[in-house]
This record gives sequence, structure tokens and C-alpha cells, in this order.
Amino acid sequence: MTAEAARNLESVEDLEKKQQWWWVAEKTRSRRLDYLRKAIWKKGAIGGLYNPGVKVDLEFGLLAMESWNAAQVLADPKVIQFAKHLAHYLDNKTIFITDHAQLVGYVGSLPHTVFWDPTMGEMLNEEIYNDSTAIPEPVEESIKTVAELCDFWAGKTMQSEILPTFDIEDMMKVMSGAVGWGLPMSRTGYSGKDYEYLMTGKRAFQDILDELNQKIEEADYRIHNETPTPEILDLYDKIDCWEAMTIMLEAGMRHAKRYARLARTLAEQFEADSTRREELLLVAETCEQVPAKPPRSLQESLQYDLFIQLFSRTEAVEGAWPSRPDYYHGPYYQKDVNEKKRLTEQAAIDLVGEFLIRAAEVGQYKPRWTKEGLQGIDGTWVWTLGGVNKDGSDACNDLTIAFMKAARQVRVANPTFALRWHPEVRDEVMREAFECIRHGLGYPSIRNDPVLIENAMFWHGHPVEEARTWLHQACMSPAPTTKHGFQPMRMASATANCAKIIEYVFTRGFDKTVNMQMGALTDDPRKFMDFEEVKTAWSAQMESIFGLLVRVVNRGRATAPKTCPRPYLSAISERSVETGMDVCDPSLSRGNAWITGFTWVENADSLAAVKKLVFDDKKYTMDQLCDALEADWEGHEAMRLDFVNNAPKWGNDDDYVDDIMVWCLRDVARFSKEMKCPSGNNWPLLPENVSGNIHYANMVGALPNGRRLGDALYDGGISPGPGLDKKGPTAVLKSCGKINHVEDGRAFLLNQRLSPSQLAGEKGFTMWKAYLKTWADLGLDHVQFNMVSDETLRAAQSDPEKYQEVIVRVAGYSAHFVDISRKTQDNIIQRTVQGIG
Amino acid sequence: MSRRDELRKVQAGRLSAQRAPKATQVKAEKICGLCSNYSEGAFSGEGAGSCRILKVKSDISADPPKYDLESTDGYQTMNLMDAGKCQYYEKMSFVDKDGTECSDPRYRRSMRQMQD
Amino acid sequence: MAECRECKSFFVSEDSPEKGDCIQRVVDPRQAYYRSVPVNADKSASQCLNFIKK
Amino acid sequence: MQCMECGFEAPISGYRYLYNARIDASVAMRQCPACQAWLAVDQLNEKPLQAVGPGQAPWGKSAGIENLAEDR
Repeated sequence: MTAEAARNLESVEDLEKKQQWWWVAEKTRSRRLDYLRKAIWKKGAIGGLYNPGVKVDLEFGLLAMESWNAAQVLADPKVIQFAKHLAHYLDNKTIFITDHAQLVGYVGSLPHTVFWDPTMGEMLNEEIYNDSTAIPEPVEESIKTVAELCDFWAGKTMQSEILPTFDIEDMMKVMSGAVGWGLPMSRTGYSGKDYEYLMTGKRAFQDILDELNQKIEEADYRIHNETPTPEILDLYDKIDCWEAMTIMLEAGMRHAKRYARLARTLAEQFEADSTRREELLLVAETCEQVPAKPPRSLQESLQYDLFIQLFSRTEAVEGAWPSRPDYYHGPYYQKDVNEKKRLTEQAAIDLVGEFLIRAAEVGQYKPRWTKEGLQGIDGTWVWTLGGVNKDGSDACNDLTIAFMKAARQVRVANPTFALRWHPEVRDEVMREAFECIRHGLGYPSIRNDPVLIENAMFWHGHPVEEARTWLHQACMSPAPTTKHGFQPMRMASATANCAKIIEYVFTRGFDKTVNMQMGALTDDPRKFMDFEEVKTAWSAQMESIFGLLVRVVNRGRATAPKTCPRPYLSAISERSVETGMDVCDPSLSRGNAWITGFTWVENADSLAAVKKLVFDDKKYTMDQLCDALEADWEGHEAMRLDFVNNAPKWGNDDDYVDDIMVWCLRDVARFSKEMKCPSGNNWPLLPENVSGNIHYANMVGALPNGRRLGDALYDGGISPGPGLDKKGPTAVLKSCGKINHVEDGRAFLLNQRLSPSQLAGEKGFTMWKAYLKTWADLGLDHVQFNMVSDETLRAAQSDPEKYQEVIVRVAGYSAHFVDISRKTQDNIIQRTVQGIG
Repeated sequence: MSRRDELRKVQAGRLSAQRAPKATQVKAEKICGLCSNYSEGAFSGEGAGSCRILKVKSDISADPPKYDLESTDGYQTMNLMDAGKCQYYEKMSFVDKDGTECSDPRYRRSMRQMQD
Repeated sequence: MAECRECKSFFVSEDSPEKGDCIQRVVDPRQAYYRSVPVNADKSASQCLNFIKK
Repeated sequence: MQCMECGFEAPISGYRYLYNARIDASVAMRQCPACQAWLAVDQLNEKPLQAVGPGQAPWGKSAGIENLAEDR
């Protein structure tokens, strides 16, 4: 008997007892959902390579080359030319409708492809040429096409456009990849959306288009009828910008009509099954309505959202999906399910499940460093659930619950959820969240709404009503969804490999991985006489790294409207429609930048070890320590163990090291207020990791906390080092509680592993709630849980075929365990399993 | 050479690295990617990297090659750079072509052209 | 020489008789779907492996 | 140090360092350059402990008792 046949004989109850939730889901979801779930081509990479069968999409490049050549005879302004390229793509790309699908749209041409925009940058293009697995069949022919595209776009890409605008020293340091990620341009990163403008049912694309045309007419009238003065000079650029926006909206509406036409043709000419025919006609009707006109039903609302996201991903490579789906789609669920009873609850959950699937299948080709840093997923689609309304009342609704039920049915690793917890959240909602976690999804993460609203007001001056609209801009950072509050582009370059701060204290700023002088040339550590000198060098390196990243992103933000405009994103943003300025123009934004702090906690543990063993106990000299670190601890194993085991470690409620952690954060917070973004706002730190701790493992040298080059860095945020938090869960929370989660930084990620068997049943829920109460009382802003046993994870390592569906929480995201590298898997298994209660 | 000039050279090295290997398609017997002194770049995918021994003012494609061992920043080169004339070339005993693990610049050579 | 307009998979556009969609059924290892590509009616179909005369 | 899989002999530094089994123990994963096997190595005594295959984890359990770290 095959394993599948044997499983089919097992009852749902038996599978539940064995906590094999993935088989429970398969057995209990509808046939439609089951088909769609299994139809997904996973677009996350394992380490640096895509899954077998996933291929790079050449269609955009070829169509863009076609429209570029055609455009050369016209003298269009750059922004209009760009909009026309995108429109040409949307008009001519291949579209498809999967069997059983009720929601449609994909960023690439076919389900197994990852979208590639060769106009983005030469580095990415060369990487694709070098890729050993993702070149489509027939490979020889495709390689020639890739080479042709690389050659064609060389010198014409965004990268070529922006590089000369940066300071050469700063740009070379950033491009080394040792301390920050990627290039600071407004077409790679995370795009927030002005959902308050777009998703409240008041308007859709046609309404905006009408307004834009009126704006163009008025401006045109002014230019030709007013007395010429410098006042009208900026109208020329504005007209271009508005016109580009109209091109994008019209293209978006035409694109949806293509789906409507396909669905109708299939219904009328291909489909024999009457139920499916009805479904296809509804798809056609839906795509005739949205995005042109505001949605009228849950299906239309979800489809509208999907189109909005996909168009944005055609314009830019987006590594996140800021969304608050229960809040904005909730009224349609209420109308369809509760009031008009057009949909049963199960049908609505199926639709929501399909919405998750449509998001899960999105894939855009990412460079190797992103694939490694976001293993197993295409980007961090962390969707925000719950929270409060603008007036402070509970915003949870029936769709909040439906999303969590749907998540347990489809079990995708991306998108994931984060729940905005506040004291008024109903038990019913918390129970659903707990069930998701207990079923091993690793989500929702729990966010402390009151703390984060206060934090948003403290750091960025958001008015309280605006702050209350917040959603996750990426994994962790809250950003509002309002006209001036939303962030159009968070450039990932301000993502710091923070372990380099303490490393550079010992190398005087020289980076041995990329062989460059990266940090500040601080004093010779061998001559340090006291701990204060170590701290002084640490501050200097911190300022040097953060200063570098902030400088380039500030410059990128300031030049973005000219170098890489976003006509589509502008078209769906009130501030741009109103002003005719690109959405990324810093003058339109309140500004809510942050520095993501990868590999942060190593700093506190390393500093504490130096203080304790060198300056307090005087067991070793700085010379000895420098020698050991230079040798990567090779030949100094006993000393290394001393630095691990006989120095206090973060996460054990030990003031010795916790005070150092707080000092580090407050030193950064001081600098965060000195640095300003182009909108004039602060640059707070947000420690978290995704899987950057693995990506950077071979780039960060030996550290005084006892790690060697190659060892995984800690799993991130303010999570203690794996296995080093030995005093239990409350001690972890107490350490974290010493940080002021409002004023010491933007947000602080905390990973915790809990035991699935300990937390089984009603008792488990009660214990978990008690744990969360302590967490909330201590004022922490975030916590997320892995609840999959070591036994399951090891079994999945040895028999991956059997455990394809096991999901784990990596850092700010979840991934299928089989889709992450062995080293990342081991790093998760190494984490301490906390017993609570 | 001023620091800015040095960096311009580094940048030129990196950007030209994106053109040369594909254009030639002929892999030399001794290439930087097979040398134990080579470290793949942190971004790695585009095939660029740097040398642990040679510094920025070096040029191993010149005839005779120029060796700078004194400057601060390392010599920027690429996996497929012909290192036939470089006197510091030292053949690696172990090259890791597994692309599913995470980047280890000292060993990793996962690009398609290095797979054979 | 065969043109797309003569093919069973060609569905003429309501806006222009010179344009249309080529709609094909595809079954890949994970899912089955219909895909649609805009084509000109007079596009040569002589090299097309999927051409089926109406 | 001798590889228990293929008999290759070299000083410990001749084996490619991969990563630690856990930071607070003297056990690390290294790779034999001859046969590419992954070995768990006692760093202090420079001795291979076992070849590490899929699902095998030389570090045993995480902190705490019976895989659970209780409050103390």
C-alpha cells in the first residue's frame, strides 16, 4: 500500500492526534480548494536556487524590447515612455485561467514562471544569465535570448540610471553587499498603498481617471491662458506625470477586460460543465466591474485587490505585500455572508483561501542574496489582521476569523498573518490565532497594538487616527494606509548587517569578506585599556554603517521621482493624483523610514563577553582576544567555549548583559533622531532577520560571543541566541521587557519555540493566553511562535518527500521546511523549546 | 591614486565583470573562481568577487601583470577572469557547486558556467 | 500560407477583425489552464505546432 | 584527523568548516574535501564524532530538560 493510500484510510481524528495538520487540511478542504492548493508552483528558493520546474519568464523582456524600439521614434517624456512600456506589456502579455479558479491574474506569463524585468539592473540580468537551473526549455535557445536581453538592456537599466547619481564611495560599499542589501531605487523594495483612498469603496480606476483628465485639462488651460510666470513651470512636469498615470489606469482596465473576455469565451465555447460555466461567467462579470468600478461583492473586492497588487508588481519588484485584508474586505464579507446571504460561510472561506493561493503563487526573479535571505518564499507577504478602527474601537470582524480558518485549510507559507492584539480583542479571535499557531503555521505573529500606535506617534509623529490604520510594511514595521502616512517605497538597502558593528571594532572597519575598508578606522583594539574604549569604537562603527545606509537611501529617495518614477503607484495614491507629483516625492510624505537591523543581538552578547572576561575578570587580554578572532577561534576552542559559557547571555533576565543591550539600543536611538529622512523624519532601528542570519553566516567573521565564520547568526530581532536562553520563557520576556518598546526603536522581533504537545487542547490555549498576558504586561511589541516538534523536523530532514507540507516560522515569515537550506533547518532545530505554564 | 579614483577602478571592475565572461564564453584553464585566494562577492550571482592577496591597483590581465600588495582595498575580479598569468594563482582543492546552500564566498561557485 | 485567423484557437476581437486571441489548453505537471495571447489575424501560422484549421 | 567515511587524513583545518552544531558545545560540522561527507567534529580534541546524514543532529536537545526550558 502506498503512503498516500494508507493516509486516505486514516481518519481526521487520527491525523489530528498525530498532529499531522497538513493531512488534516487536505482531507477537510473542498475539492476546489484542494485542486488550487496543489496547483501552486512554489516560487521561493531553496538557498540560492529555485525549485525544480520553476523557470525565469522571458516575456516581459521581449515585449519591453519591442516597445523600447518603437518608442525611439517618439519624443515622449521619460515617465510617459515608461508607462507606455508597462501598458504594452499588460496589453500583450500571456494571461491564463487555471481550472476551478474564481480569482484571476498573475504577474508573469505562465504559472511556473518567475517574472523578470531586465530593465531593472545589469547585476540581476547577469545573475539570470549565470543561473544554473531556472533557464526555460529549450535551454540553449533560451540562453541566447537571455544574452540578447542582457546585451540590449546593458547601459539602459535603472541601475545604470541611478548609479552615477550616488557618491562613489558609498555606492561601492553598498554594492559590496557586506553591510546592506541591494540598490536604493524605488522599483525594488516594499510598496505600501494608499488603501484609505483606494479600498473604501468610494472610488476605483475610472473615477480616478476622470479626475486625472480634469487635472490635465485645467493645467493645460493654465499654461496656455495665464500670463507666463515661473508659477506655471512645474505644470509641464505635472501634466506628464498625470498623463503617465492615465496610461497606467487605462492599461489596467484593459488588462482586466482581457480576463473578462477570456473567461466569457471559455464559458461560451469551451466549458461543458454548467457549474464551471457559471463560475467563469461570474469571473467575466467581476473583471468587467473591477478595477474600473468599485467592487460590489467579496469576490469583486478580492479580485480588485489582486489586480491592484499585480499591476504594482509589474511596475516594481516588490519584496513585501503590505495588506490589511480583513479591514478593507470585511464589509463585503458582512454584506455577502451575513446580510444578503449570497455566500455561505464555507464558500466565502473558499474564496478567501483562493485569494491566499493567488498571492502565494506570485514570483518575481530575485537576486541570489535575496533568495538566500528570504529562503522558501518570494517576499514577506505579512498581512495584518485585527487591530482597531480609527476611533480606537475593535476592528476585528468575521472576515478576520475567516482568514485564519482559510489559512489552516490552504496552509500556504506565504502570505502569513500578523494579528494586531489589543485588550479588546475577543477570545474567539485569539482562539483562531492560537489554532493557526498550534497547527504549526508559525503565524499569525502577535503585535501589541497600543504599544505600536504609541511608537508610531513617538517616532514619526503620525496623528493618532492615522497611526491606528497601521499595517505591516514588510515583516515587522508598522506603516499607516493614509494619504500622507503610507510609505510608497521602503528601499531595502537600509537593512544593516549589524553583527558587522562588533566585528569592525576588532578589524578597525576593514571587511575581510569583501576585502574593503568598510567601516570607520577606529583605534587599535589591542590597545584598549577599558570597556569604555570598546563602547566608543562600537558607537563609531554603528554610526559609520547606519550612516552609510541612510545616506544612500536618502539620496535614492530624493532622486527617485526623476530617476525611476512610479506612474502606476502614483495613480492609485491620492497625494499624487492631487498634486501631479510622483508618489515617491519626499515632500508629499510624512516619512516613516526605518533601518532593519539584521544580526543584532550578537552585539550585546559579544560586548558582555568582552567586558566580563577581559575587563572585569581579566582572564584574557585584548591581545589574546584579537589573536583568537583573527584565527577564527581555530586553535582557541577552550577559550571560545569560555566566551560562550562563562559570559552572561541575553535572554536570561541578567542585568549584566541586558543593560548592555539597552545601552546599545539607546545609543542607536540617539543617532536615529540625529539622522533624518528626506521628509525630515527620524530613522529608528528595527531589529529582525528574515533568513539573513544564514545568508550572512559566511560573511561575518569570528565574534567575541563565540561564533565562528560560517556559523549561523542568531535568529534575529531581540531573540536570544539559540540554546542560550536557559532560564525559561519568563526570563526571556523579562529581558525583552527591559527595552522600552516605544522609544528604543521601531519594533523588536521575538521568536519563541513552544511545545505542541504541551500546548494541546483547551489547557494549552489557557496557558498560551497567560503567557501572552505576561508578554503584554511587559510592553513587548511582537512575538511569534514555532510549534513544531524536533521529532517532526528531524523526520522531515530525513524523509523530505513525506513532509513536504510542514511549515516553520523562520523569522519574520514562515516557509515550508523542505524549502529552506539544511543550515537554516538546523538553526531552527537549535532554538530552545520553551515550556510554559 | 586617490581614494575616489581607487573606488572608480573598483566600480569599473565590477561593472565590466558583468560583461566580459558572457561575451567571451571561452573559459580559461586558470580562472579566479578556481583560485583559493578568491572570494565570491556577497551578491555572488553576477559572478564578481575579490582577491585576498592582491590589492586594488593590481591588473592581472596586463602584460606583464601588475601586482599591488600594499593598498587597503582588495582587487576586484570575477569568477571567470583569466588568471593564467597571475603568479599568486593557487588552485583550490575543493569547489562547492551546490547552489541550494547559502553563499560561502570562499568555496561557492554555483553559476552555470562553473558547473561543468 | 496559413494565418492565425484560420485556426480553431483564434477568437476574433470584438473591437477589430484584424485582432484576436489565441486560446490554448495547457496541462503542466501541477495544473491545467487556458492561456490566451493576443495575435494579429494575419499572423503567419505556418510554424505553429498548435495550428488546427477551423 | 581521519575521515570516518573515506579515510582521508588531514589536520582539522583541512576539513571545510560548515557551522556549529550549537554555539555552546565543542561540536561543529565539517566537510571532508575528499568525499564531501559531513562530519560532526569535536573541536577541542580534533576528532570526528560521526558522519551526519539527513535528519541526524549531533547536538541532541535544545536547552532545558526533556526538550523544554522551564522557568527557573
